[in-house]
Amino acid sequence: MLSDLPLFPKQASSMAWQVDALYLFLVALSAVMSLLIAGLLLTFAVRYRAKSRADRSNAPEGNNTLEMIWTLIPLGIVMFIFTWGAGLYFHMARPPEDTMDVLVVGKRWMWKLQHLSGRREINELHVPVGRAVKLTMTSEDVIHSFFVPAFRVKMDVLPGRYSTVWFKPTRPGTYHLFCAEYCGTKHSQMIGSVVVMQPDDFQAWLGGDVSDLTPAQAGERLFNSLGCITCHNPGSGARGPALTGLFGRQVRLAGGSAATADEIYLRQSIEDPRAMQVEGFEPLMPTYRGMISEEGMLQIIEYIKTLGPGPSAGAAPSAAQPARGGGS
Amino acid sequence: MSGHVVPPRIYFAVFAALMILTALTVWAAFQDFGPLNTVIALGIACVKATLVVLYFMHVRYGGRLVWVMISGALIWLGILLVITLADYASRGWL
Amino acid sequence: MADAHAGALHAHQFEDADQQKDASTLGMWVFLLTEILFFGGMFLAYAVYRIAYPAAWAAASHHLDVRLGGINTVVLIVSSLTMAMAVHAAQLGRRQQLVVFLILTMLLGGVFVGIKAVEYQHKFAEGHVPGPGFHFEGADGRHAQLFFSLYFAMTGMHALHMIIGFGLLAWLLAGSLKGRFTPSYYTPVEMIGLYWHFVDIVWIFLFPLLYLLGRH
Amino acid sequence: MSHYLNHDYGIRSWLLTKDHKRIALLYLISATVMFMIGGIFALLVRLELLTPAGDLMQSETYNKMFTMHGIAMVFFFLIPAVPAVLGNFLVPMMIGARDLAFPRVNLLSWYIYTIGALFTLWAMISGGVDTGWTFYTPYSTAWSNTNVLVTGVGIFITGFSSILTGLNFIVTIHRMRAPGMTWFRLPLFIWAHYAASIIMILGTPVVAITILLLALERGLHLGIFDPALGGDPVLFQHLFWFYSHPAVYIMILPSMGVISELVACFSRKRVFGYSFIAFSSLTIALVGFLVWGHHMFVSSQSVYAGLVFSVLSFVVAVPSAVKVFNWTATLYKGTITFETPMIYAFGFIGLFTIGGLTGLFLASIGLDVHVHDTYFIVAHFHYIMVGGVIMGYLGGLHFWWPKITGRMYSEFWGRISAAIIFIGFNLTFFPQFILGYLGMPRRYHAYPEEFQVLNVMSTAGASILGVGYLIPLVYLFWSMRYGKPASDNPWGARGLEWTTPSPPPVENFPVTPVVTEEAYAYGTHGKESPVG
Repeated sequence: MLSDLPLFPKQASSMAWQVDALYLFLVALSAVMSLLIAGLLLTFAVRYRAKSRADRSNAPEGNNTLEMIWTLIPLGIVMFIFTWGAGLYFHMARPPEDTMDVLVVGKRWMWKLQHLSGRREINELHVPVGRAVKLTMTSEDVIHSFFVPAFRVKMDVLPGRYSTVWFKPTRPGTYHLFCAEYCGTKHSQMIGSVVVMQPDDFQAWLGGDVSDLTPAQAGERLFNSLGCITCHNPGSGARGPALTGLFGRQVRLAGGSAATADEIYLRQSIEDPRAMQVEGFEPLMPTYRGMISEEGMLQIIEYIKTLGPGPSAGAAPSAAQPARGGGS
Repeated sequence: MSGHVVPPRIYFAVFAALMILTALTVWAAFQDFGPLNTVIALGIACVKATLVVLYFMHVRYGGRLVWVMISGALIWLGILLVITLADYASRGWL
Repeated sequence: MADAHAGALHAHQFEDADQQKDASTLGMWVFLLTEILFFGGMFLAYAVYRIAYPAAWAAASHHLDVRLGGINTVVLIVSSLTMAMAVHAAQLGRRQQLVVFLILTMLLGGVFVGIKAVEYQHKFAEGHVPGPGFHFEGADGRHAQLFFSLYFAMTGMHALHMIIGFGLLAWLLAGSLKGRFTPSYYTPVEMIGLYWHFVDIVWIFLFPLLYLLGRH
Repeated sequence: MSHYLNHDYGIRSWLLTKDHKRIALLYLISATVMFMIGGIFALLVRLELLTPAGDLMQSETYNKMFTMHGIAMVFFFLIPAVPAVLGNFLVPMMIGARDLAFPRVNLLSWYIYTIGALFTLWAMISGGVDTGWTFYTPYSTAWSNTNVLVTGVGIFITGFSSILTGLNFIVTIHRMRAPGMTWFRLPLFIWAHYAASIIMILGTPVVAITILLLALERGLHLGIFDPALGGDPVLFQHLFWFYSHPAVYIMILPSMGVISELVACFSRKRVFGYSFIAFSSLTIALVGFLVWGHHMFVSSQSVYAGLVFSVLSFVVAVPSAVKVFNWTATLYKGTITFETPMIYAFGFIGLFTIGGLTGLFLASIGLDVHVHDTYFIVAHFHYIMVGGVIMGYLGGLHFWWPKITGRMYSEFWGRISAAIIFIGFNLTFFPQFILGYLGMPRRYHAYPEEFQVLNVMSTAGASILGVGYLIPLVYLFWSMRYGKPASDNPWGARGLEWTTPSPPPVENFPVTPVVTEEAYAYGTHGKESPVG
């Protein structure tokens, strides 16, 4: 029985071995330190038990050099661990340039995911091996947390905000997906799996179901059906600011402040337009709060992302490579 | 630390100062000093609070321990405010 | 805070009256420090949202009555003066003066809470109370509702402290009418005085933060 | 002979007592009750986790079990255990005072604690609460259908008992020391309590206002953290952890104080590096306030805030390590005996070392991402809370039991139960480190089958641990009536509390003692006779 007992989760992402390396280092350090302390305790306990006749002359009551040593050496060691862990964390926090994006909405108690090609999934995520994947996540209700142990990644998913996590799968297989932030009654059933496939298999899988619109197309459809297009058209004299090439740009707001047009900016502009009044425009736009689902919001944002610079705004862009605005 | 009898004229002087500062802060609120408005409003509030603490609450005549404790609590409050606000200020950085 | 029995010079656990008075003062200060952190939590929430939503909060702040707020500030500062004078009277053993100043302080405290109640009533009438019935005329009602949430939380906690202070003053008044306080024993007057001044200081910050910022 | 237990009789003399020693016993009774309630919840949680399918109880019930386990243990047992029981009894005696500075406030704090506990128990009986002891918004404000409000009120109220205890200790330690009891003659137990009291008075009000704001949001729609209004649930986490991380030090620092006393006494030697242990307590109290964000590494707080919290979390590990090294060095050239309290002290040092070292895994931000909210963190904080705090508490309780009751307990059963607790504890919680690294999330009612073996081991350990805790309850209770009468100083210990009779008279000392020597002046006065 014990031979089946695993000590490590599977390593299935580029991050996994790096996290495991730090883990193993810390396990070794802990073992050494624990054995050192336990060894000293036992040695002293035996040697200086009341009945022993060990030499007790000149018993020290303190030693400043010793105190310095066992303050500074541990301090040095932990600072070393800190830099190691911090480097790892930066690596996790900064997705590479060329990622495959997936939109994720958590709700009690399921994960709803959509690929940029349009394919939707529930409680399952299919990804190709060897390709960096970035998830943009939000929640419909309470805080959830997206956790794939085999990838060693975890990120909270919050209502009203967008958080991201990225990973690069390295080994095909099926891995656990857990919700790690307690979210109520069926928290332990908010689980699923991540299926890592060979790139060819993945392409076949992705093409297997073409009935769905891509998120950008769905977003465009929403954009038109909600009437956004009537004001936000690229023509001159439009009542609303043009959205072409907007994403990632700096926007000047009425009142003199500036903001970067990122996901949360777009979301707030749709929900509270008059709080985010762009300089040079009249406060005409009504709120669309409550009229767009979380997925719809992600799709509209995805659509606006695709409105790259140039006059061809509105034309169906390539979904796999969303245009990203210049650096913020 | 206590038992020091403060002459009433000091109380009245502090009171007058508090009144003047109150008028000043209301006046300043209706002028446009840009971002300085906040600084002025909070600065005046701090001065007023200090006056109350030093004279009405007799800290000026009290022992060192009370000074140490008040500064300790303010430092703790500062920790709470500064570190949390630093998180909010740096949310977008990567 | 004082643990002395009426009549006894000092409680049994102390060596002498000085040690007792010292301990009581220190204890009261430690208590006030906890109060700083108590209100500090709300000040933090205030700072976070004020920075995040400056326009909405300025707009919401405009709906507070700066005249009533200003009058209340004056009322509270005067009450601090009368409280300080009450302690002064107790130090010198002027019993009548002590009674008069305590009554004045209570009256002013009552006026403050009364004006606060009028303001609350206005808020109810205007629909500025957060919740399903919230109604706001400005551009950004959502974030204005955050402002009013904190407005009620902060002023509500402050008013609660005022009411507690009022009760403590009534207890002091009863004691001083019975002649409990002498120049050698007036610790309760001094301790409750410290509390009263502290509540005043909280308002000294609440007034500009809630009523004045973004006013121009 | 008249002492504090027999100078007055009747329930009234207890419920209206202003004697710190009697109040300590009141706290002992109520904290023990809450410990047993929390323990029953823990056993139910472990029973449920025997099987992966979650078939013992509904998930609703399970969620209430772990929530109420956490609330009962954290707020009503771990925080008051050492300070309000042992601290209440010993702080005045150790500094040579007749009582705490404010005896009535002390009694009030017990009543506040009891009222808060009754509120919480009422909430538990009338349907329970399922938010987790952390009350994260917006789940707690808008989604949970359980008794969040009543529980919140209970915890809010209890917070004030902690504030009043801390206030009393600080004033007492500043103002009530006996002649000659200078700061650097204070026992380290007092230093530890002073440091913990600072946290109690500066941290507790923040959690009080946080819980209050939560209640206002839930009850009156004052949406301070409501994402629907643009409020930020992460702000709640900041406010909550600003207290709840230092709260860990409210629990562990007093226990560390106990260990310093035990190690010195049973090595018959002055504690090694007295001033370093004393200052490390204050350092922990201060730096401990700067690290709360390490509970939020994956909460979407800013990357740089995470780094700052990470580096400070590593810094706070150092003074804890310094304490462990100093205790170990104290044994060197000591004259060591192995009575029950000393066995607990050894257990504390060992388990705390493991708990502290695994803390490094969690402070390490890139690694925490993986183990955050898994059983790894559960194992880690139980090593600190149970392996540290409760070991220290039980060690201290045994050590001062003769002083408190005037009776000796059975040394045989004491040693047996200490060993059982040590073994049961490790079997319960060590497998959870592995479980956590494998990725089993905490607060899961059902789990994938591959985690079952480790969960079965853990549950088996928990039943041993449960038995281990019941044994002292029996023999300590038994000793109160049938135990051998204790001498004034059965351990040959130094310290003012051992210079008065057991049990002590009402005002502790017939005459106010005058202190002329350092703390732990073992050896300088010749060896006391060892225990009989």
